[in-house]
Amino acid sequence: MSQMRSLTVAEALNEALHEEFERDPRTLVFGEDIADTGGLFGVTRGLLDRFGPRRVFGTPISEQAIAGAAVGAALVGARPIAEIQIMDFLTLAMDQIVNHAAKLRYMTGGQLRVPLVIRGPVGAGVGLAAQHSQSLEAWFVHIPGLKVVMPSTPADAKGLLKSAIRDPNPVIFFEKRVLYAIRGDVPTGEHLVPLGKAEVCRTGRDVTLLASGLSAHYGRDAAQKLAEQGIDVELIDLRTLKPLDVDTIVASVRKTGRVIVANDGYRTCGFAAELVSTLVEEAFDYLDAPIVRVAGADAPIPYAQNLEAEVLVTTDKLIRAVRELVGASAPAAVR
Amino acid sequence: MSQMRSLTVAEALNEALHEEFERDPRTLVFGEDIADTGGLFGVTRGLLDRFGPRRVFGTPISEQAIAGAAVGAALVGARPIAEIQIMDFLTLAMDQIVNHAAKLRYMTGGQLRVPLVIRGPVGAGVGLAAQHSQSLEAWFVHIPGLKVVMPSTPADAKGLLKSAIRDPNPVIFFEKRVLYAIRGDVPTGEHLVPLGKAEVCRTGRDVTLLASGLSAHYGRDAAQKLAEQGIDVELIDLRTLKPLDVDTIVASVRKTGRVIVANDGYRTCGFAAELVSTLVEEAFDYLDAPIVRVAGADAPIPYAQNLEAEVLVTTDKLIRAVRELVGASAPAAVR
Amino acid sequence: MMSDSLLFAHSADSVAPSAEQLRGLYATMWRIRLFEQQVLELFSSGTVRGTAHLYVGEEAVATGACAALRSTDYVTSTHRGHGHALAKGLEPGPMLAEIIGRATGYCKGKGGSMHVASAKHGMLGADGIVGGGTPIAVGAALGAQILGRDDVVLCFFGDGASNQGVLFESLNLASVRRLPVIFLCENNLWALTTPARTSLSVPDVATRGQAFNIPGFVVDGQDVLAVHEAVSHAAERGRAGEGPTLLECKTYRYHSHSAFATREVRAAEEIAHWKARDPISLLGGQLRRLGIATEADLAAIQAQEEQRIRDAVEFALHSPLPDVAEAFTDVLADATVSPSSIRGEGGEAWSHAAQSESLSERAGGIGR
Amino acid sequence: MMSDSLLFAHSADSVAPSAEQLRGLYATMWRIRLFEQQVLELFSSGTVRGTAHLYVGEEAVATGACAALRSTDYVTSTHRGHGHALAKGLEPGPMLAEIIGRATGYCKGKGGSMHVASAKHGMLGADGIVGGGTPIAVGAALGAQILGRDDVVLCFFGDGASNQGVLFESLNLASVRRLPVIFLCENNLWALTTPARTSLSVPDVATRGQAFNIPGFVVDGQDVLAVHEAVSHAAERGRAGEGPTLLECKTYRYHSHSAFATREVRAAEEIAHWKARDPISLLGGQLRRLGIATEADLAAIQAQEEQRIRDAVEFALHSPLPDVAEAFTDVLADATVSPSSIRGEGGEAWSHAAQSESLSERAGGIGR
Ligand SMILES: Cc1ncc(C[n+]2csc(CCOP(=O)(O)OP(=O)(O)O)c2C)c(N)n1
Ligand SMILES: Cc1ncc(C[n+]2csc(CCOP(=O)(O)OP(=O)(O)O)c2C)c(N)n1
Ligand SMILES: [Mg+2]
Ligand SMILES: [Mg+2]
Repeated sequence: MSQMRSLTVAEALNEALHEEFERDPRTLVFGEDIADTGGLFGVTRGLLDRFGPRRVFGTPISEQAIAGAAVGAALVGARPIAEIQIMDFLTLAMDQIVNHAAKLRYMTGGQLRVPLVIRGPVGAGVGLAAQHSQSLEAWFVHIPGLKVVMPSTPADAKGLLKSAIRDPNPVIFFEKRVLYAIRGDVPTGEHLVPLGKAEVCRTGRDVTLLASGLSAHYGRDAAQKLAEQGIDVELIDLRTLKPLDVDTIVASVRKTGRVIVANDGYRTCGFAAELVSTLVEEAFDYLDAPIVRVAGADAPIPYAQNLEAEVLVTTDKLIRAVRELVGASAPAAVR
Repeated sequence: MSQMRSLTVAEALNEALHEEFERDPRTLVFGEDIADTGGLFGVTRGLLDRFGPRRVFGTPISEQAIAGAAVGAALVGARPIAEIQIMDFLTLAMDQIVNHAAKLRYMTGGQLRVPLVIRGPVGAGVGLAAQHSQSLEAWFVHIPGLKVVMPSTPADAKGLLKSAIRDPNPVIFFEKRVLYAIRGDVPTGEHLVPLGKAEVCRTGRDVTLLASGLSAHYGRDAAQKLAEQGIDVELIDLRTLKPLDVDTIVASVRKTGRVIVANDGYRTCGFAAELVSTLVEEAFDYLDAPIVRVAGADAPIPYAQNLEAEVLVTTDKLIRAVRELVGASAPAAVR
Repeated sequence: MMSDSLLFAHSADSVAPSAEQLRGLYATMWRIRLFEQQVLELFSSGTVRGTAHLYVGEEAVATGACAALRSTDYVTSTHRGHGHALAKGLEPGPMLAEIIGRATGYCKGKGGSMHVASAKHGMLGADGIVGGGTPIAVGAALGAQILGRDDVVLCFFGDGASNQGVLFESLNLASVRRLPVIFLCENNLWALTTPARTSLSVPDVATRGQAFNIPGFVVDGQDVLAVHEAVSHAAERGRAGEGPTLLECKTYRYHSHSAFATREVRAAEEIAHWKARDPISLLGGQLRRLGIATEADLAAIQAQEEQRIRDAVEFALHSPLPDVAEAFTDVLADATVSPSSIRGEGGEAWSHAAQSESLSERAGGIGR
Repeated sequence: MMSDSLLFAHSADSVAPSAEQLRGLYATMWRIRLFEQQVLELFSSGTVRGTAHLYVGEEAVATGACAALRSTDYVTSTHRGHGHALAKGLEPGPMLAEIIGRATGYCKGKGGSMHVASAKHGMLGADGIVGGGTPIAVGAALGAQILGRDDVVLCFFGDGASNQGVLFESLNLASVRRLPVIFLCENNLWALTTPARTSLSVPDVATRGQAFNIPGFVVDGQDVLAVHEAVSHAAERGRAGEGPTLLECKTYRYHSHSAFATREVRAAEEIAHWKARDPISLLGGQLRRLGIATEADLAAIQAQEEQRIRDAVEFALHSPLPDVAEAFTDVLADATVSPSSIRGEGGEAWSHAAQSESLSERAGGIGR
């Protein structure tokens, strides 16, 4: 096994970029404020000095062109990584991502491929209100031709980003903003986490908790507290939202019969709904109770702290949902 | 009751516009090619002559500005209706719709409101391939602050569009392209179909089929054929996708215990998934079998006719799904 | 049509402000500056969450521009919107309350710094999306036109926003529809850590007017009178049906990008250079030279604004948090349709009484 | 930098085509026209589904432009892309097969008229999204730069696309990065049923180059030699590191917008006016006057192209439908990661052999 060091998520992502830039001269990265300063969160730090202004450069504030330029660079054989400064601004780049990146391979009968990564910070909790806090991953999971990744730990951040860069497909890579600063052990050098593989973080027999990104952390906390209360949670960190690791989650649900799905996005028509539907199709006969969604509220994210807390997924909400699910037999809808 | 005349969906929509323009001088409509020619499908025909070039005008090809201009006009008290020539091009307008139209009321603590309608043709089946055939309604259903409507009959088209124009919220109004030419009886004059109310088109005891737009038609055909085979389908045309008429669908499912949800969008993380999840939460104990999604395939829409048929919802696929569901007890995933 | 430098020379003109108005401009600039200093303090102490983009150094732009408008005219703003709001007449108290997330804020604490709006002031909202307000300004002008009003719309955006595609669509649409929109670029030389010179392909944003048949002018953004005059003329053009104008005000922010992104990447000399032409000092000097105000008068104005801001802080800090139930209100407006309603421009355009309190307050403005 | 009319006078120049090349241009224009006439027939008979946007009348633009490129250069195209593709060297047979949805089409019948592409020809695809190809062109130039190549990218777009925000972002980005992109606007005066004069705020799209520090030129789009010369110079500029060029070719389509949207809203006189300067006749006349081809030579070229198109029809109509399983292939490329792979620019950039058949065919092009 490789050696470990303690890194933050931001540092781990940065290390992944440095390694991949060293390995593959076709890589380039661009986005707003990413060169001289290394980006708002330091994820691209040091790349400019090491790999020069052709491969590492800041762009005008032009999200459509950023996404589209990534598509074009990918088509001719480069390996572009585009940073979207805050993932809410993906709203400006949907056409290039959805009508171009995701479809060009298919529309051209497999002639073209679009190996690109679009990455950036996502999520709420820091008082940036409705236009800087959304978790819109469900939109991308909906679109055939894309892969969607959301790491929760520094090690996964590194391993998944490296895999995403090498993937021959367009990958949308969501980095939970409030996790950038958390620390964890990260293997030095080559460390790849395959896309499409979930991780069973904790085995348990009472309830399966499906989570990703921030909610995987909350899930860990919740599971620990619930263990003290005698409730044994199996926690699965999905890591890749698309393609989904159906085998792993179905195996778990067959064992526990009860499921909580956690997702930070708006509840209605969100990613959690896909998990519910997949399990209804793949494991209905094993379900002892309705699957419960613990998701973002169906409201924009408010600014005031006390309001923001109301609409977000929290450890407490997860604990409450698990307890209700284990205790009760009536459908439990947690908001 | 008002008198009836036979109109096509396009004519019914056009009548709704004429009536609302007559009623409310704050209305205006704009979009690409909508004035002189009345739009690609004739929905805005005659409005220019009758209401003049201030209230009815063609725009440059600028979907972001079209959507944003609708937002601005709504904010100051006008009642804009913006046509998106083909709803796939909404990919270009997501920021204005999602970060502005949907949120401005909330972000301003209720000070502003955004009474607008964004409407246009949607859907596949006519050989326009991957960038002109998508059913992306799930994206909008996901977003708090929006309403999402999809009529299936001429009468509903008229009544829902009139309600949408009067609604004080932003409404995304999806018109199934292949339905524009179908005919049906439409009440003359004032005819309002409330947003948020589904219609039970056919009562039945064996299976509930939830559909909307084109799939409501296929559902009708399927129900008829299945009736001949002794299977009694309850067909519900949702009409409004958001807000969802949960009461009507839950009541039906409590009766039948078996559900098929039909939706033209990509299957994964689509609108069908929301229906499944809602029913799992609201009617789990009444479900005798897994809910089955009959949805668009997880692939871009191909051009060639034989390929396109593979990825779309069809009457046959609905029939097959119902038969499997009624006959079998094992989870049935229909693609 | 295009001039690379000042267009509106300080000619004797009907739009020139009176002595009282000049003192008012001075007061407004101080109000903005003092307000922003408070915001920074409150951010540092943890009372302001998230971030806040300070307007210090750019006061002449918002102040001169909004003073050239009628109160019924509209403003669309940016992430750096405090100055625009105060200049448009919003009260410091409820603004600060908004920025610290209190129930008495303009938006009940739900918007915060990046979303301050006031319907009754025609302030259509700060905007967290760079460039996002530009088509909304065009739409507001369209809407006003439909409603038979001669309002103009002042649309602020930055040098960074000058590269957003939606701005160009907005310029083009406003031009072909000859709409009364004043596109006002606040070119403060930087977009976050990016210097305009590396991302803007031309030296002057004003140049870009020509691509849309819109007259474009560079304005000295530190000179409140120059801004006032330029916007006055643009508003006149708009009201006369001559269409949009593009004004580029060259200005500078004294603080780093935001209270959150504080890394300073700008050369100390550059900052010093701009501070030497401080807009408040500039106007103060002019007022003294013209005999419109003495040093003591100026000090009194400043003191009065200091008091106003102290009161605002007091008000805001003593305001209650929003009720947690507010997290779920205002998502949708109540849609009880009254089918037999409106005919003509009549009063009940906003008939849903419960929702229109703040709107109906503003006679003749939003909500008609 | 900006000239309102022809910039590249027909000066004696190294880029002037040889006699053989001139006959080649003539042949290509015929190929395009005859091809399109076939497409229209096949649409009318129901063999082409959906729609098809014919290039008839505009042949000089694609023909002159692509002839000025190297085969390794790239093209991004539009919904009206058949002419671009044929001019870039794609074969009529597999193109027509694509347009009627057959397995032998360039895209296996999955793309159809609006998505014809050929990796090995550097044809990055027609595009159903108006303006959608423009940032992709910028990206292709960026990518080529990273890969150490001196390829240029020719980016076609229409007068209607000239109002899409993404175009402006693309122009700006290409300008600040000095990328070798040739932005070529085919101004055929109409966007669907909308005349450019009502939606384009300036008479000439070329004017807009100035807003991005990009030289912009109006070119006679009916004169294949003028187009060839303009694009040759733009390509030279690009390869020399001088950045993008904006060329506006004034041209006209003879048919209505598309095979689907056939309503004719244009005045008969306008159509007649343009047909009087038919690009094929124009070049034919020049060739005869210059003694490069006799009437008989020209007829022979035309006959040869007629035969080629007949063969293409034959090929396409006798091609099989795609296997229905193809509906579900090519959604994702196989992602079997080989961790210990590439170092340096080496050969296995596209190491996933199974997927790179069509790419590897093109030595030195895509896929390097
Ligand atoms: C669409 C979008 N992209 C990026 C950002 C992040 N961002 C916020 S402010 C800013 C710089 C804006 O520069 P400018 O327009 O010059 O305004 P200034 O801050 O200088 O007033 C950036 C990049 C954003 N908020 N919205
Ligand atoms: C984003 C987008 N908006 C609208 C359309 C519908 N549409 C297809 S072609 C066209 C006109 C394009 O005009 P122009 O760019 O001048 O090209 P031309 O057809 O004249 O070659 C329109 C509006 C589209 N395909 N994509
Ligand atoms: Mg700036
Ligand atoms: Mg055109």
